[in-house]
Amino acid sequence: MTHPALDMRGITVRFGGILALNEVNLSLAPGSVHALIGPNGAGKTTLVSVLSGERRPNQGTVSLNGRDISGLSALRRARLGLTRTYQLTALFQGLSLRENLLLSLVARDQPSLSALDIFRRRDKARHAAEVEDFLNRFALRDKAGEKPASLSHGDRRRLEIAMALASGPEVLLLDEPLAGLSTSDAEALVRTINEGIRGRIPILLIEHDMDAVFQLSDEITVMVNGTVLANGKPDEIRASPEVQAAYLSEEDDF
Amino acid sequence: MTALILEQLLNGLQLGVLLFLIAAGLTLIFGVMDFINLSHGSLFMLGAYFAVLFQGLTGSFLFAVGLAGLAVCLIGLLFEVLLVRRLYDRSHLDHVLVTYGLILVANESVSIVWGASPVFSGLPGELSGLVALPFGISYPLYRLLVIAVGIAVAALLFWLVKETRVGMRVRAGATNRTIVSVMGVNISLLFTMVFAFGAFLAGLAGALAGPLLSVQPGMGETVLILSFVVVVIGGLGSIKGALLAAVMVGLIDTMGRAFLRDFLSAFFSPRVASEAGPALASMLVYILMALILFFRPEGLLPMQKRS
Amino acid sequence: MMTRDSALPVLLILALAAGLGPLGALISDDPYILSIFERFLIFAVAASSLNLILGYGGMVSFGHAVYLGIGAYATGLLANAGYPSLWLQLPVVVLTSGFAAFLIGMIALRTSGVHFIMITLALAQILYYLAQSSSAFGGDDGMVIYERSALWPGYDAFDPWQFYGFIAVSALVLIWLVDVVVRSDFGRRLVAVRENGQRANALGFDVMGTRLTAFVIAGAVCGLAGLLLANQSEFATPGYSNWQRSGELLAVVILGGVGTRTGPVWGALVFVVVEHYLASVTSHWPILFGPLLILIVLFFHQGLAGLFDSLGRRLRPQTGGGAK
Amino acid sequence: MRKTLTSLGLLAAMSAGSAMADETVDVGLIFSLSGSGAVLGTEMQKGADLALEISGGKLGGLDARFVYEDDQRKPDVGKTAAEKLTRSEKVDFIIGPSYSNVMMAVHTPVVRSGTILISPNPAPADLAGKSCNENYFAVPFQNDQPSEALGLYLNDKGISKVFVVVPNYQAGKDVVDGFKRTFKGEIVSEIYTSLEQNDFSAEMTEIKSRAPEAVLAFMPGGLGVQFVKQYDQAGLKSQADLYTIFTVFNGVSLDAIGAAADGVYSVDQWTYDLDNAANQEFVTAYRAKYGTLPSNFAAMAYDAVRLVDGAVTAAGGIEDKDALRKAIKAASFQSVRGDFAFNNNQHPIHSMYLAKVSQDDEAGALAVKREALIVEKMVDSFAGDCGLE
Amino acid sequence: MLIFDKVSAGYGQSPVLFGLDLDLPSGSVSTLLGKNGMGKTTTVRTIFGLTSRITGDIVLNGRRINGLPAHQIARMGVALVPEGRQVFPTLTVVENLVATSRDVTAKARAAAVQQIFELFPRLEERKRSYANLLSGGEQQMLAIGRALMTRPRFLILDEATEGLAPVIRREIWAALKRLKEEHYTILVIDKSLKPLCKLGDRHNIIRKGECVWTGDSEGLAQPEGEAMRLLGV
Repeated sequence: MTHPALDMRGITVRFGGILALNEVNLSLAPGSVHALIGPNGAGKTTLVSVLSGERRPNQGTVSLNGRDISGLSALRRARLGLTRTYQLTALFQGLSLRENLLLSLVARDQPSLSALDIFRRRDKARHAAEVEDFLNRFALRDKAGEKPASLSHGDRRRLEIAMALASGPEVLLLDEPLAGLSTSDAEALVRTINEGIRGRIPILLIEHDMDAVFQLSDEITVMVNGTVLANGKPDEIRASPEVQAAYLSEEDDF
Repeated sequence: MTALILEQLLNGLQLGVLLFLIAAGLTLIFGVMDFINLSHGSLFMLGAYFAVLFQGLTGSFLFAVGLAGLAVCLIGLLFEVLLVRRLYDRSHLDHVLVTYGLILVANESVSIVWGASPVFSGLPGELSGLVALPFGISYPLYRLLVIAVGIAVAALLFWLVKETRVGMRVRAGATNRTIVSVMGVNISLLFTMVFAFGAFLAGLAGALAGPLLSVQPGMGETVLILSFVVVVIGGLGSIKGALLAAVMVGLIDTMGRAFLRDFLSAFFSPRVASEAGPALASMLVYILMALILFFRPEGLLPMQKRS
Repeated sequence: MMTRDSALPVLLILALAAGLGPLGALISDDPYILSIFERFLIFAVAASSLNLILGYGGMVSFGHAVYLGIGAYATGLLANAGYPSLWLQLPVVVLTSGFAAFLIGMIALRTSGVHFIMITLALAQILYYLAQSSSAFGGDDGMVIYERSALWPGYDAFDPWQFYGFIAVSALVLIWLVDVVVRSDFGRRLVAVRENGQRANALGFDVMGTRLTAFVIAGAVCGLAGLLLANQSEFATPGYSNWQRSGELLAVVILGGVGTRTGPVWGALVFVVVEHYLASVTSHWPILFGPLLILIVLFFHQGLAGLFDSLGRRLRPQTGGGAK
Repeated sequence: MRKTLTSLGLLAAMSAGSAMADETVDVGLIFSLSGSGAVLGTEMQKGADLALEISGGKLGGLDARFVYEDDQRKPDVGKTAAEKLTRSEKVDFIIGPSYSNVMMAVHTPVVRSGTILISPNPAPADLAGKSCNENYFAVPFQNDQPSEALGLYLNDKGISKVFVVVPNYQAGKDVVDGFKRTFKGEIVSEIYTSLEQNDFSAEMTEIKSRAPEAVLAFMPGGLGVQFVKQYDQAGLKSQADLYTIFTVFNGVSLDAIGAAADGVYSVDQWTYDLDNAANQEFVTAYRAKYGTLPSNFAAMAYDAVRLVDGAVTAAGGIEDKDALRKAIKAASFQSVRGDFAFNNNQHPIHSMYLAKVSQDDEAGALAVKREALIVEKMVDSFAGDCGLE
Repeated sequence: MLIFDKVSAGYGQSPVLFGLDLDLPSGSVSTLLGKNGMGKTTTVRTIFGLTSRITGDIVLNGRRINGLPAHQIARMGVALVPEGRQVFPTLTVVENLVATSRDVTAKARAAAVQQIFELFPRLEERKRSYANLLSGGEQQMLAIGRALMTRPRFLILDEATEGLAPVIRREIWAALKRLKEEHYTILVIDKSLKPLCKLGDRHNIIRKGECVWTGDSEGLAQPEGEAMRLLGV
């Protein structure tokens, strides 16, 4: 039997008295792109941090490819291949692009520290070739020697995703990958995801850009105020008046 | 025995109060501006020297202490305007190094002006007597005065920070300086004031400590390290924590020096006790700090995180 | 542009600097110059080890000098107990200072930021007071070391030239080792952990383990600098471990350029020479050194290495590699 | 500052003076001239300078050159300075350093180089005993001597309950050991304080509670200022006499302590009011030059330079090292102490005095004045361990 | 009252605003609309000089204010209710209000605080609570109250209703309506079109750091209009 790539059951998180997540269920099918949408404050980012293990939920379980990982630390989850990108591009500023990518490969092949690691670089040639491959695929070749700070927003985003990929993920969590990108950059990135990742690695996508969400995803979950409002194929979601009303919150009156 | 213990407690309290005076400025500056000021000890030293200077000029000890505090306050103000404000956006490492450089400058300036040897700093006759207290304790009047001043300053500080509008702005600035300035508060002026006030406290402590200590170049450093211990144990930025930690450190240091050897000799041979006792006593506060930070890495009463 | 893969620039600069001593001594027929350069080389080793954790690991240790003391005392105790052989002292020093670093790291690395600065300071102070009040080690007076480390038969440790050779080669090897660590995958991992611990964690890197390993390596290397210092000064004193000495080490690293590969060497050279030169002009030399330090921090944030680097780049703009 | 810098270039600066003509007497002086140790170092510098000035810039009739080095009270810095003086300056004598810890680091390399090392202040037991060396001479008392003398004095006075306070380091422990060697009464308590202590309130309370007849304190440098002031403020002066070693001295120390020092005792090998011609010349010249009464540190540094002067005269130059050593050992000079000779271990045989801080009417200031002679021709306790004849 | 004249601004080297023109007339309620990341918050920050302005001028009541420090701009009568509320967590409700008060005497401050409590009665109930213990809605009211304590003439609200329960949102919109009636000049950044149409006099849509559409509520509300298309609803 095949397990969902990622499965969350009854995730509940309280901040003080506030219920940030309430009994959230979400299941990511192998090889699919699953979008999580909802207004600011709906609890998307909290859910991602619960998934990645940076926050402990008050209740609920998380499993990865059928294995219960609820009790594991962020580090252990990362080593099992649960890889996330960050909302604010958090690259390693002190290192060049090439080195940033190399680190991901090191993380994939040798996640835990070993004595050899200190005095020798493992698989030097193979890593170098792989890095070049990623640089090409993500159109970062020209800037390989530069530090992330000198890159454009779009370049940084691509690097971020390239790094996530290079670390050999089982599941990819993309947290607002398109935020702040220009239209053309955003389109390029959507293309990259569609052509380069889709189908190979299951993706949980959190995104505000509805155009992109509808272009990319196989399934969409809508969250509002910490609860799942709707779940379905893109067309169903688009058609749902309930989602329209809640997500776009038009009915305020005074 | 009761009298002995009580008197040692009083000694510990007095040391704690002195440490609080220094640590309060340090923690205030850190809490509000996120700035580590190693040269705080130098301000303490300058306070002691200025008190000597002004006592010579005015002939009045109390007047000299006040003037010394103000003079150091002025120096702190200059420091802030000329140098320190450039560093708020820099890393803590830069703070440490620049203020370490300032320590070197301060120590050498003092030794050029006043010489490398200790200078005289004494008490007027009316403050140098002993006071009879209950339980047959006779305690130096001046040390009681230090305790009183310390408590008064602590009370004033709490009132300022808790009850006044400036205090509220200072606390607000500690968590979100951008919003404070967007609300029409001149944040750089506020920072200058806080820094100068911290310097005032250090100068006041130095002036008060002068008659007890030897006033000489470098006198600020041991005090500085100890008050950093206080600040860190208390929780960086927390004045309440600094008060708690200062009294703790004062008491533990004093009690360690007074009783540790006898305590150890109950378990070990006198030789071991007399070897280990003093060694342990001098390490006691650092051990306390390591322990507290091991179990509570943020200190006893940590300040709210800045946003 | 300096490539990351070559050890050459660092070794070249160090070898040049180390060669300057004998050259000066020969020209002026004054072997004392060797002593100054020995001090420089030892400082360079200690600063390099600090630079590993400070510059690459982002750990501002304000108690790094403690390993200098541990290394010096371990060497001295062994030498005075009749074990002058370097080949015995070497592992003992590495183990003791590395172990001390491990313990200190276990406590200090739980904290960060200012707490880290202060707790490293406090833990170093504990050991400082221990050395100061233990009569077995000579207390505050320190301990005379009667024998310099013995290398092999025929080596005369008290011959200025042979001894200088020992110090210079040791410094070269140790600084090269630190540089190897910096350039390794581990070095990258360390930078990654410094840049963004959360992110590194998400990549599957053990943040604490990486930091602690670097901390222990740095402690052990600094301990070996202590071994050299003990040999050079034939003396061990608690003063090697006090916080001013740690401050000096920080100053040396910053002066040279924090997080640069040649920085510690430049910093140590300039520090020792400036100390020597200024001190012979006025005993109030710190009043000049203090402002120098402040100016460097304020205006030359990359230190001397950064300064030379940008000068070099200006001279050869076409090979600049587009870095900004 | 007396240091000469002949060239700005580093190498030139370092090698300056390496090729001096042989008819000059080159004396290197390593003192603690900066940092907290400068209290003693500057005193010694004053004494040494005065001695050279009085002899007209010559030692033993030859032109003399002083090369000062600052050890910052750090052993490794002191050692570097010693190497500079022996290797680069190639001096004939080294006078210094100011403190025991630096002495321990400096001693070996200097005596190994064959340079004659004369201590103006520290004289640790080890160097007086089994590590004595033909090239090493101590001008002042051996570190344990004053407390040994004090023990004898208190025995005589019939004082039987003494409280001892010293810093927790080797010299402090030496003082206690020395005291125990001679004192027959009861030591009610011995307290070892931290060297970096800035408040003695706990110790004062402890002293008060033990009610001793006398207190022995050894508090060098700034500690002495703190200790004596706090002793007075705690009201202890009326309860127990305070006997000190290395704690109070004329000039800066008494100025800094002020009236609190009045009546405090000190054990010394010299006081400014000793009645001999050499001393009178010294004190008069010192007061004329510096305006204060000399401290014993200045006096011992003065003696050290006079010792060199006498020895060079007696040996007829500096060529013959053996003759020089012999001349020094013969102590062919007039010590400000009056009666002075070297023992087999090249440490002094001299009188020890009890002194008391009281007003000197002529100087209009407090001064450490001679109170009583404790013991004449006193030798230290370690000479027997020394292999020298 | 406030005019943006071809303002380019951003963070470091990367600009977010590209020659932005805005006119926010006195006594009216203006709005700023647009998707996330289009430069709305940057616009607000630029008013206070919190982003680095590259070119162009910002004019307040005929006076150029670019280059002035934030507190001086605030003292000229501009008050901000920042995105994410950003109340001072370690201060109580009353302290939050007093801290930013422009009044000199304690009495005047107390009166001003009382006025805020009239506007938001919920705050009075919790006046001794620390701000970090308030609910999101209460924090939002406090943020508005705090801005009003500076006695502004020009009030800027950045996402003041975001993430709040409908009942609270209604309360906040009602308070804004009252402020409008008291003739405050107001700039609102929000995503809720309906209340904005009701409250606002003049709407501006920002896209990629430029103002691409300006008009009244009628124009904004047109179902198939350009505004709707730009907002991508």
